[in-house]
Amino acid sequence: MEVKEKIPLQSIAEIYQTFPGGELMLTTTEKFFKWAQVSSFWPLTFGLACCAIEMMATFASRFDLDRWGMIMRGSPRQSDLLIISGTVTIKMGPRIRRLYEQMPEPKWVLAMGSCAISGGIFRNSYAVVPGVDRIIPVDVFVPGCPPVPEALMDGILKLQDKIKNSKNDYRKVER
Amino acid sequence: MNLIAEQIETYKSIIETEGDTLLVNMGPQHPSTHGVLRLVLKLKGEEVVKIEPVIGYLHRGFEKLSENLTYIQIVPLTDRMDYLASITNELAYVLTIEKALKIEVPKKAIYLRVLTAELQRIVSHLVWLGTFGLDLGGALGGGSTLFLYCFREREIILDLFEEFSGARMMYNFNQIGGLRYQPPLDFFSKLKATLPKLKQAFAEYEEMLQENYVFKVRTKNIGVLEVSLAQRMGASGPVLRGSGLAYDIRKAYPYSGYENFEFEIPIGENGDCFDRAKVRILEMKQSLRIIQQALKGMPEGEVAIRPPVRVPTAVKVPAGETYMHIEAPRGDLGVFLVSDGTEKPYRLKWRAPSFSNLAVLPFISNGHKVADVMAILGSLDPVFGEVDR
Amino acid sequence: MSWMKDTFELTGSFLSAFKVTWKNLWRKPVTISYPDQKRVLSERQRATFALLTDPKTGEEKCTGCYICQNICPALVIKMEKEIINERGYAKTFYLDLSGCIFCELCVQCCPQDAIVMVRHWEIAEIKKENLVLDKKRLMENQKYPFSTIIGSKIREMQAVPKPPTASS
Amino acid sequence: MTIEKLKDKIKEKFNLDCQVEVGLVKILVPKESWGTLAEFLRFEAEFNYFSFITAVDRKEKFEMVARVENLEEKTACEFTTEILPNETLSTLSELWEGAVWQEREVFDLFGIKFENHPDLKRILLPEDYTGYPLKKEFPLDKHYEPYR
Repeated sequence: MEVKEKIPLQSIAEIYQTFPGGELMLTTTEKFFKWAQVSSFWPLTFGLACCAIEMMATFASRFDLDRWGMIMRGSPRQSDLLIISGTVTIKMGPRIRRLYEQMPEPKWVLAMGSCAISGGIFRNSYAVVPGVDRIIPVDVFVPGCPPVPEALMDGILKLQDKIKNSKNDYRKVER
Repeated sequence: MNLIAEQIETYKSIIETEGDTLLVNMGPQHPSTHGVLRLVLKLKGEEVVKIEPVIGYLHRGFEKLSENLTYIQIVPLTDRMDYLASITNELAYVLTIEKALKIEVPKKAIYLRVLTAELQRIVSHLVWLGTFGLDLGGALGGGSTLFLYCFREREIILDLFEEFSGARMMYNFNQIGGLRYQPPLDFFSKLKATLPKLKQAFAEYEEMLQENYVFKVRTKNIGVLEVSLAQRMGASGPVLRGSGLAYDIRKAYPYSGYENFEFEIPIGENGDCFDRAKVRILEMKQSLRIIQQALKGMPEGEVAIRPPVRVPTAVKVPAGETYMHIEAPRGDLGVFLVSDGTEKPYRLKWRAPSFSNLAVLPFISNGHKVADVMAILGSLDPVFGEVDR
Repeated sequence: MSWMKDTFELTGSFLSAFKVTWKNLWRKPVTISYPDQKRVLSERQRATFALLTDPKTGEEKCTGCYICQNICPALVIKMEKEIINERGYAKTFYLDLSGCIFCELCVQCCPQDAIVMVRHWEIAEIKKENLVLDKKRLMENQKYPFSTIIGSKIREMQAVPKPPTASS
Repeated sequence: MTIEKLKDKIKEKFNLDCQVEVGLVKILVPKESWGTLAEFLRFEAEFNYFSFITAVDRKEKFEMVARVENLEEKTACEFTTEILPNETLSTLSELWEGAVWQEREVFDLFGIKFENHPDLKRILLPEDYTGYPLKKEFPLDKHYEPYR
């Protein structure tokens, strides 16, 4: 196809027509989507134990995660980040799995505190799941008992870095 | 994952009709269930006919775990029980062991224990007030505004705790025979500087509470609990005092030097949500009073008895049974210790106030609207680390 | 005319609530914008751990006495001992941060002041196995500021406090 | 009713010896008179406040401890009985409503059954859990199949 000369370009559609090959433009949107995902996590309002209080404190006035575009959502259907804040017991385990499955893709999980990561001091107990990563895949581990708000925010920053640098943007979930 | 499939099968009762009543499941993930509580509500229209709390979603096996840990190692474990008021848990446990061992702790340790326990009571009630504002949704200054105010005030006290012990929530600084360390040198002056701020904040909250029409409509005559029922249920703390009985273990069975302090026991009249809220807010003011007295009379000296080693790694409690109860922010927190003369307890039973207080819920919420259930639950103030243990 | 009374009261209560909002509007913000601005952490902050070396001789202080392993309620410390020149050393030392509850018991009972807590909170990890601190990483953590609570100081900290001297 | 008076009355009515501490009476009851003693404490001695009921596993037998209090007079009573593992005990929930959940907890963790209990089922652990964890023979780290 020959390129016509000296056409005054008036609209974007006309610019497209000047490209060789047709009327479509393909570009990478991955970066744009990642930027959008990273700058507004919507975590689920979901507290389990002690760490939930510290998570609430992180969302409250002193540390204020609204600055990062993070708003608590009450329903798993509207949220894309699950903060496991506390001990996962065998009675709660299936419910967490269900909540995770109810969340739309893409979704991330942050394990906050020793109990969520490995069961912590309760890992030998008869009623505790030793680590939430036995139930659902976890992206970031934030140790602490409970982690101070700075540690939680550091975990979120590391999760942002992980998403920005990841090759494939959608995780394959084992069902 | 066979079990999960099974669990989902049993979980099918999300909505199921039965005659003209409706069975609705609420929780364990619900923004206003204060943690992991599941409520099965039987509704007739908007009215609650029957309500059944399902607990145990945070059962971590404290009592079994503590049979396998030594007396020293249990102290950090107790912090995780009522996680809004860690110090009172430590205090209850440590006082039990000291009662069994017949240890007297230095006077400064006693005063510091009172001081920290009362600060902890304020912190705990502030979290309650913030979440209660969320539960009522819009009353008392509007939505999450009160939550933000309360957490702002809470941070002031948590900073003090952090200077004292290095941790924000799980302190682990009571030890058998005293405290682990002295407060930093500028602790008392900083505390004195914050007291007027807190006083002003509490006055603001009280003013809002007494004048706010929406708050009164949402809480007055909602969830009325009679004194006799409260006693038979074993309800304690602000729930019992809201019903009009002036019973406070700090006065009734003084422990850890509470007989030296002057304070009043605020009580309610009807036993509704408004009274329970009022009692808690007035209690915060009384706590401030105790803190001021403790600051005034703070003696000089050591904070721990001198055991032969730095951190006593093995404490042996003589065989026998010991019971000790203290007034935690949520009520009558008891520790029942059965020891057999070894380093580990034979049986350690926690009498959790939230457990008994939450059991009241089915009795007082019948006939109210669904939205009021949240107000009633919020006014009972359960903490699930303690309910389930 | 009860509705008028109700409306009147309702308006009044809203106004009184907004009075509080108005007052708070002019207060200084308490928010700390974290990555740019950091909160001053207390001197006794409990964060991650470090194993110390003696600054004079450069030897490690840990003698492998198993006290911290035995007192840990969460059972996160695992170590092995070896003896070189009639002095014990920790051959391996693993501290599993994923299960640690930061109760500080190991620090307080250490007779050699070998293990301390450092004031460094940025310890989140993408991979779970990176949370296990081995001896090398614990030694590297020495570069962060230490918490003031050290095993041998506990006795002093329980005694009557001394006013700060000019040197400190 | 003062502590001394209570002690005499229990001696007269049930022929039981009490151990008296400050503001506290400790009674060891045979299993048969558990219910009648509770009734006496509730209605005549007016111990209205139900504190707790729990069990202690003594390997060949269970020791049941209940504590009730009189808040106005600041007196308390701990009454204890001993039962064999397969025996049942009459419930206290008809006298104190607070015992409903507490006895469910004891059933959940120890497997002790209560007669005439309105709603005896597991409370803390999942309904399909097997075993009673606070028994001494139950291992602490008993693996729950899907998660370990």
